[in-house]
Amino acid sequence: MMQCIMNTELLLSNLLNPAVMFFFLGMLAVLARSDLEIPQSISKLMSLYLLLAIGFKGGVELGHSGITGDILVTLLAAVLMSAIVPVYCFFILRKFISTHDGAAIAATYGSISAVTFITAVAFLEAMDIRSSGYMVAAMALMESPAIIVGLILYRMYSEKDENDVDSFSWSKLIREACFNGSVFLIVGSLIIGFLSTDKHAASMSVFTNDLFKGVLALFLLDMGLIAGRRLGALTDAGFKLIAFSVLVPLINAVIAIFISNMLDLSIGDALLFTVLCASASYIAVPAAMRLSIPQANASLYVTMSLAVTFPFNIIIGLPLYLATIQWVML
Amino acid sequence: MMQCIMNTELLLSNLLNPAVMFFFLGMLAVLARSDLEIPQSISKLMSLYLLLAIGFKGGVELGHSGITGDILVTLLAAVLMSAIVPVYCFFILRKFISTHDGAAIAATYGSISAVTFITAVAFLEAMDIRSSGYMVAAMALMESPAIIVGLILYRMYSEKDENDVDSFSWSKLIREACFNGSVFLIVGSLIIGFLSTDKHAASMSVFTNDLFKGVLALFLLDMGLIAGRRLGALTDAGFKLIAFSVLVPLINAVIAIFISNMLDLSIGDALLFTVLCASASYIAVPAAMRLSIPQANASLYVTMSLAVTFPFNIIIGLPLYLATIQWVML
Amino acid sequence: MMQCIMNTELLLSNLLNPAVMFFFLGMLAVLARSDLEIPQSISKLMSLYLLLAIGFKGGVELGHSGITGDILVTLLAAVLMSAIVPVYCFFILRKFISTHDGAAIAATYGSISAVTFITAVAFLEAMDIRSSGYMVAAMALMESPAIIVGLILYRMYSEKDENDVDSFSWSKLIREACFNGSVFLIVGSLIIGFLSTDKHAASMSVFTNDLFKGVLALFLLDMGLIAGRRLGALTDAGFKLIAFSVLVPLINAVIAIFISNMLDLSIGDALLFTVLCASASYIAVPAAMRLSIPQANASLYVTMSLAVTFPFNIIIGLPLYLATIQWVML
Amino acid sequence: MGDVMKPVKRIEIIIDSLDLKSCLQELEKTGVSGYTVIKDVIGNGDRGTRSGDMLNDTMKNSYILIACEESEVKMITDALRPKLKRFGGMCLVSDASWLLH
Amino acid sequence: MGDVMKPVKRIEIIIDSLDLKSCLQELEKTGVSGYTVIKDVIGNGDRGTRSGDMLNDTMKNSYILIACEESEVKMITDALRPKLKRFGGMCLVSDASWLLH
Amino acid sequence: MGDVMKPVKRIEIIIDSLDLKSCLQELEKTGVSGYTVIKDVIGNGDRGTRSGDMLNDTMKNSYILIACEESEVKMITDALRPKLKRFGGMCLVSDASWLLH
Ligand SMILES: Nc1ncnc2c1ncn2[C@@H]1O[C@H](COP(=O)(O)O)[C@@H](O)[C@H]1O
Ligand SMILES: Nc1ncnc2c1ncn2[C@@H]1O[C@H](COP(=O)(O)O)[C@@H](O)[C@H]1O
Ligand SMILES: Nc1ncnc2c1ncn2[C@@H]1O[C@H](COP(=O)(O)O)[C@@H](O)[C@H]1O
Ligand code: NA
Ligand code: NA
Ligand code: NA
Repeated sequence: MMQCIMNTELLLSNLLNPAVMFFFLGMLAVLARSDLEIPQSISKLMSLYLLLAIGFKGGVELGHSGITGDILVTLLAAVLMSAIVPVYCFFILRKFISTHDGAAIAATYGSISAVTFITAVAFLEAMDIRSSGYMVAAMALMESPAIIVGLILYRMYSEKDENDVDSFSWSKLIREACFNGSVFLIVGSLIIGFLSTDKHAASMSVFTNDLFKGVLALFLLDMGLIAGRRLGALTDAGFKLIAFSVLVPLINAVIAIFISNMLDLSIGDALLFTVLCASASYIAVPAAMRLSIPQANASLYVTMSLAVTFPFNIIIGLPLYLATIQWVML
Repeated sequence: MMQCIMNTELLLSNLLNPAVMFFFLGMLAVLARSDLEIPQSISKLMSLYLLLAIGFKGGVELGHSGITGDILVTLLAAVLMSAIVPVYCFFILRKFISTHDGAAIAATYGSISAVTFITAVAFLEAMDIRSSGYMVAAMALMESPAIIVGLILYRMYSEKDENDVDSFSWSKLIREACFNGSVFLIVGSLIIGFLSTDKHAASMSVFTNDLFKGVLALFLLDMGLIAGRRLGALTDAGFKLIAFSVLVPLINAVIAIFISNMLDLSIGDALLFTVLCASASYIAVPAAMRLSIPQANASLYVTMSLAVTFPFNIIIGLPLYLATIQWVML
Repeated sequence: MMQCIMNTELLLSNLLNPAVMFFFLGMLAVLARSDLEIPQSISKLMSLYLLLAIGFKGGVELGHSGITGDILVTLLAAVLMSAIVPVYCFFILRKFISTHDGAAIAATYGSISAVTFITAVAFLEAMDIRSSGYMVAAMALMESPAIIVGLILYRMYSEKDENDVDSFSWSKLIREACFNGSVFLIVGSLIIGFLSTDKHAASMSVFTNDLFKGVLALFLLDMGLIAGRRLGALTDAGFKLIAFSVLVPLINAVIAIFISNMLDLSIGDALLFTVLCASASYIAVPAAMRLSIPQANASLYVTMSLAVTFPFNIIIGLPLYLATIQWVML
Repeated sequence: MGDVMKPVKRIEIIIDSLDLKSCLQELEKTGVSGYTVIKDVIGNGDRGTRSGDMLNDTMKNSYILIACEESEVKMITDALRPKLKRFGGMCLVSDASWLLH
Repeated sequence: MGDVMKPVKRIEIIIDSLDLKSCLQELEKTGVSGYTVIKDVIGNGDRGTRSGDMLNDTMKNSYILIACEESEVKMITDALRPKLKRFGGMCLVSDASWLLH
Repeated sequence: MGDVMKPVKRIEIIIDSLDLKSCLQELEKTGVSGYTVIKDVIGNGDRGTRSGDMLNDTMKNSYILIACEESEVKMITDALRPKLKRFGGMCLVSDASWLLH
């Protein structure tokens, strides 16, 4: 009961977070058919900035805390989650949709959403809850395994002639999955932050820290516009897939909270780990799936992760997961 | 006499404002045929930023001051001015130009220029004169009524067959006028600022406040380039329309100062109200007019408001209006 | 010996500068065939910002120090270096490549790279070594003379029929060389900074100062991508031109250090002067050469200055030049 | 090569960017389901220069490319003509072969 | 005018932006050395709307224009067909004259 | 349909972006008043790759589309040829019908 009250309070306080409100504003602009638009190059600038800043900040923190065995265990758990989630998702999905769509959606939900992670970091900062820099590394490590697992599943379960084996190369795929732009930038910035002296880090700090919340707000306005434009495609997805887009994050969150508890993560780190597991990709995975499983309907997996799972996570998920973690960890 | 000296000093100090100097630099670049150019997506980023920041700051201030009856009266006055100005402008303009051009220009001068408003806010801040957050709401409310009044005038006074009634829909027009991108973003940011807690607002403040003047300077450089490129088209406008572009702002300013005095506005608010009435649109109105009165010559109203009225207001208007207000309010 | 140790330490500390590391990251992204990409409009925004900020800061400093005879002598030396370097380069280059390529490369190395200069300013700031605002003026003055000298050499030594005299106009060329976008913005911002009051300058300072290092880091990431994409073209350049791209900067640096010593410049100013002489253009000169010597192979001079000289200067040059200057000035 | 190529008509349209959305809706109403759009295009014509350098989409054009059956051309041009009359612009029709795949 | 113009074939290709790089490599392998590319193009087709508004190049097309000899057309279209089959897109071939210079 | 369409020539030009301004001025001098421009276009040709990824307009092309009377073609191509010779690029001429409005 008390838990429930706390939860509602958290939910409300999250709803009144400017960044979240700007996300609503973006969605509203689409629904009101406003001509508000953000050029694609600006979206790219903001996402480059956010990835660089979150990576750099994480690296600086990691430089202070050092790399311990515990950290490596958490990173391993992160990679495993990203590899296992697609498997169970795939077998659920096969019950009601085609193999190629199933594999693509499974990969989508095994991978992560950097924007959700970044919003979670801001959410924690607003509540003065500390989190660790190495969680950024966990995020980077979770982007790609799901792509590879998704493709293995697809190759195992789809009929032969669909595969057109000639034009396919595993080595190319793995390189693309691991060196995709956002993974590269996050890992690079993390390492640079790690190697930077305090003085250098301080000279970057207005850029990487003070500006962060403002850019995130503008970026979530953009995400609201992008997600809002996808709402129309929800009817194509159908009830089952929409339910999937809410339930799978919840299941993943429960598993993640359980693991966090086992690994004895701090509350902040547990939230970030949970959010990573609960989030779904709409940048790296769609690009990879489009090229490697072109038969899959891109509109389906993009819409599910962008128009359902993303809003769910940043609006309801964040406070819900935090409340649960606080309750479990008591 | 002393008034005049003060005025000259104000004018000089305004001319030495970096933002205003960057505007000159932009114009100069065009006149010197420099290849200095700012990509359109960057212009959009800066205007998005400025609208978001001014809206958010206004909302935060409004949250502190609260909404009072006086505020509502001022907002009402703002809407009325935006609706009445086009009417008298239209009847002046009809004397020497066609109905469609007249209606479009009338709407242009009834509406407002957000950049002029934002420059005025920075001007006041530089002089340590306080202004109120609700003036941002006044700005948002003044964008659209003029469009609708302009169109009513056009429909009343143009010949039947020019109207091609079929393809015209009032409801669509009103929706477009009220939900156009900049109105939407300003109002949205205002509400978000209003609802934000002090802590959240503080975490955005480097972005929304400290960066403001710098971005405005870069943006005015861009405005200088854009306005400069329009200077060539002034010869098409002719002497009468150029005179109109200076005199109507002055008349509107006089009326606005009179109303401000009646409403007992503070000096800062009076200046903002005056600047809103004296400014002319070159974003929302041209887009609306192009679609609803395509016969009107877009080059005419864009050039008048962008290459004459805008520079006049930010260079001479601001110090002139302020000196007058200070003199009247004594 | 001690000198050598100091040098290595400086080199290492420069390598661990986040901005330099981001440059490496960009190059690495290309080598790893990552799809990391920065839209061209974003590159333009960042370079506009950096030029504006460096110009404005330089102007503000110049306003404090005032313009003295010594400054004018230094500026004169800068212009002379920019005019003389192309001459000796041209006669070296003629020995092994065509007249048009030789003239274009000579102009490239006589002119300067603003990004190298800006990186040097950040490098000095990180080491708490002061430099003067007027060096920004030196940078601006050095962009164009080399273009004109390069063209004079070309006209003198190329065969008649190659010249197609009709379509060529010196006045147009000189205007374009002197009013090119970056020169215009630097000089304009310098003057604006010079004229600004301390209060106005302070209100811009988060934008022009605090943000600087962060934007530079993101920009160098971009430069790394751009330079990295040029690495492939190095094979076309051949060993001699690659050697040229490293040796000429070194020779120019030696001359510049000698002059700095004669002019009794401070350590910081000497470094900036040296870096200007040692750097090569990849923005203004290529654009001018492409239009005025279209026979020259653009890939050659762009690749040399961008993929060899630029990285050499910011990675090895900066610490090397500084160590030499400190040693000479003892 | 005959059996892998199909003769089609190639329709190119230049239209005010502000009207692009409504124009595409109009085309979809007439049954056009395949088209390609270049959003930012500038130009010059009877109604002056459209230089694309304003802060929004005013004074900018968009380009639409449609490959369609000869029989569809009339329907499409009929739908376009009033728009071109009202807002200016251009429509060109030419011949091409469509690579079947 | 005959001696200053040369008849050529004009090939227009619409392809998924994500596949542009590999498509150009493929074309270069078949010997195409001249081409022009418009990177950001949007559109609609059998496989749905490609609106170009995602955070990366997903759901966006690119446009390739090739002027080539008639004899080269078959080789090019043969190289393209499997790509178009796999990723969708369009390829139009038409006639033009190339201005010799 | 004859009376609503007018046969025209369709001229496509690829030119160095740095030369676009002067090229349009040249065209206007020869009397061309209608044209459409796509500013940012990349490509490959005899003079190497123009990838459009520099910090300014070097190594980038622009695309110009002109619909004109057959009689105007020669004047336009004559004006263009020296430019193409000097800076490289391409000019294609083809047939089309212009929709009267
Ligand atoms: N003859 C032409 N050739 C190419 N494009 C044209 C031509 N005429 C008009 N356009 C394009 O159509 C737009 C509107 O034309 P207009 O309605 O004639 O002003 C122009 O801005 C050009 O982009
Ligand atoms: N009939 C057509 N006319 C013009 N463009 C087309 C047409 N059909 C397809 N396209 C383009 O090719 C892309 C992929 O088509 P599709 O594979 O049919 O979905 C679309 O997004 C359009 O840009
Ligand atoms: N055969 C071609 N087909 C299409 N575009 C071409 C062709 N040849 C050249 N171009 C374009 O014209 C530009 C300059 O060509 P070039 O002068 O041959 O280097 C190239 O960058 C391409 O954009
Ligand atoms: Na996940
Ligand atoms: Na007004
Ligand atoms: Na130099």
